[in-house]
Amino acid sequence: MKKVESTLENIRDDIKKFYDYKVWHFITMNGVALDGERFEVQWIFSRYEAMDESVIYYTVTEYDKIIPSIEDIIPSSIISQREVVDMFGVKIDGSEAGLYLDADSLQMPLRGCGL
Amino acid sequence: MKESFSKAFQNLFKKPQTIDYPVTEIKKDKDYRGLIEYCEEECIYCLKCEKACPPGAILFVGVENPPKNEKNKKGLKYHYNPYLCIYCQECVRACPKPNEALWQSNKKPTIGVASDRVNDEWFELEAIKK
Amino acid sequence: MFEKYRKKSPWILHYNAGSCNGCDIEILASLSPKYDLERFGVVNTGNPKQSDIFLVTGPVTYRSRERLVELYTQMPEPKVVVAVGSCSCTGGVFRDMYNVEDRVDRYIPVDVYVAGCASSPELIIDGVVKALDILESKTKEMEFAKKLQNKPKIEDGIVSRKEMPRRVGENDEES
Amino acid sequence: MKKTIHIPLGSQHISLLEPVKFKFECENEKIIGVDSDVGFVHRGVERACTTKFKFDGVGYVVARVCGLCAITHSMTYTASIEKMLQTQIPLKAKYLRMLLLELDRIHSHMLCLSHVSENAGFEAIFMRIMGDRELIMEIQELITGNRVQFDFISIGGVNRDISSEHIKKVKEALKVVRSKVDGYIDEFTNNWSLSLKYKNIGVLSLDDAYRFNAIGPLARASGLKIDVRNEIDYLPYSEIGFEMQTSTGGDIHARNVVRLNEIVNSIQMCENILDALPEGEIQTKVKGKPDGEVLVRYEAPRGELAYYVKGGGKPMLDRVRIKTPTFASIPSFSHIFMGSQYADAPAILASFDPCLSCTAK
Repeated sequence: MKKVESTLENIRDDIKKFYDYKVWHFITMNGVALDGERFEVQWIFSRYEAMDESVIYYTVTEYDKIIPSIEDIIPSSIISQREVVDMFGVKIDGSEAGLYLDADSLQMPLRGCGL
Repeated sequence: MKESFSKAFQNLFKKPQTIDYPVTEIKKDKDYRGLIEYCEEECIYCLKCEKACPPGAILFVGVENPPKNEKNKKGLKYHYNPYLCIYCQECVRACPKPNEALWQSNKKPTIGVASDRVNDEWFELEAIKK
Repeated sequence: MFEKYRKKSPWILHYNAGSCNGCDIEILASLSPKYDLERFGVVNTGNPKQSDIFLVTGPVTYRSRERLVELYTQMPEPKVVVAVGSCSCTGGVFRDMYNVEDRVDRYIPVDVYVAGCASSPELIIDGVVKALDILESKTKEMEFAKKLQNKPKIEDGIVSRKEMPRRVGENDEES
Repeated sequence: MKKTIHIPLGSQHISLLEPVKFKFECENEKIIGVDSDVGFVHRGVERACTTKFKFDGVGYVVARVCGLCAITHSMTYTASIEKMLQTQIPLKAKYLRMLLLELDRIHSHMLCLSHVSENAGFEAIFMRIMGDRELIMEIQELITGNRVQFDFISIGGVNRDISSEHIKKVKEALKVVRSKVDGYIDEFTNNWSLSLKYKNIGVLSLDDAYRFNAIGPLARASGLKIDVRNEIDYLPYSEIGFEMQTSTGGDIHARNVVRLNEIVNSIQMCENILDALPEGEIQTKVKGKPDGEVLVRYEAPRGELAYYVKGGGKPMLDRVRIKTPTFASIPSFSHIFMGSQYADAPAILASFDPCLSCTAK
């Protein structure tokens, strides 16, 4: 497992440069709550037909910043983006909330959880 | 065509695949994970099973007339809810005296009906515990 | 006359209110040749308006509770609700999770509780057999109440549901 | 005038095992738009894993994410904890794990095949496969004590040993299943009416499989070589004769063929495991608290299952991210539905073998 740090501004370019759709397999997008108002966004990839080779692109950001969408680079990322929006109550370009949660259920269930 | 006819004909005289269940009992293997059983005399009241249970189906609640056992200093009584149990055997693995104080039998849980009040009594107990 | 045949071959409706699939596939397995629930005249239907026994699996989640109550109200009287599996009886491991409301009997009256995680087909058969008894007694109750009132109008051999006494159904929902 | 009509499918439907809602936008019979609602069974397992349960109890909770691949979930979770604690589990425990995992795959694929044929209107083969599936369920009950939720794998090894009588019984049952599966292969490949329902319907091309990151039998039916069993080293799959099964065509028929071949391969693997079952312990003591972060993947019957676990040296974990197979396949599902006939929708949906309890967690 390799971790590559990036920033919110560069993450789209980094992934665009890195992602070759015949070599790398996009697993999912993930968020991890950190202390305070920060959280870590991760994009997890693995290589086809290689022994356990995975790469995580990550960036540490705040909850109120808008996270760029990578839907045009990886079409299948749309569903995991919607999940991150629901779970952390953040904003991602072009992803709406409401995949799992209704208006009257607990909002942002994973924000600040597990600390 | 011939083959399928002969097969159909053979199937007519075969034993049915169906088990006539409520009439003939299905024998359970001795290792089947069924109800959790408990022996009051052997228990040492360490409450490990209560802590280990993922859904919280075992409760030790203080009562007025506790079972007579020298280890039972707080006057607790064992309660178990088969409708909450997930039959994972974690309590038996946590128990310091497995197969004596607490074990998993191969008996099936009973079917509850509305008049049994399977939930209300249990949630009253949980309220007492808190 | 229709009531007489109805208790002999009730139809079941199955709804998953948020379970893990374990009990659902066991219901499917109990319809398979080895256990063959259809011996009792039971048929799994997808239509609530034709069903008599309602099999519910799983704890009730936020999004499925409205559908659950909706399906229950669409079923004609008399009806029997069977809660299959630990999570629909009491909540099971999913108790107190944020998107799980509670056990099934908070929303609709449950007549039969089938324990087990996942309930084995034998237990489901036991539960359905018990539900058949309850359905029969409920039907009798309704017929008794009907005799007290005027005879229902029968057109072309079909008992009009509008003519059925309202009292019994209301009592059921209160219990 | 508006020419399209909206047809909902779900959330309660006879051809669906689980609540999921699709809204198809149709032009005559052709589907031109799909909108899906998968959140009916969302329970909130991810949060409960980090707030309600300690790390040694989480294995029993995640097993209840899904009833069909229960053992895969507990396997992947325990593997991630063992990776964090740097535990080496005994070889016999590894073999028993693989045995159960492959049995799980066999019965899950059989359920899927029977469901596909039911939705194509072939009730007889549904009953036949469901009847034969009971043999596998009996084996599982014999080995683990429960038909569905196994709770067989625990951190450090497995909970139960397998006796020599059981091995004999399992071998006999597997032989019977093997002969039955040969019958299905004949039926699924040569039956003319089934081929009408399955061939060239619901096609996913290889390039689309790459683009939409398809996984599992769905991707392998299109010829994409992705099978996590080929890409892991914590279970010795190369020793027991694992072979990746792929097909070309990408339609429902190809998916059925991939599943049938995988059943045959899994039965072969189970027999090899039982023949070469090593002696020794089945459980090691595990000490310490999980610390650090790991990503563990495993091949569930429906595709790649990934667990991202982060621990902070405390009994409670910091984060458990469960990426389930069906969740990642939803974009490819929607893509396949575009342009197919509405009448084929239930059969196409069943051929994905969707597991919504996994998806919504």
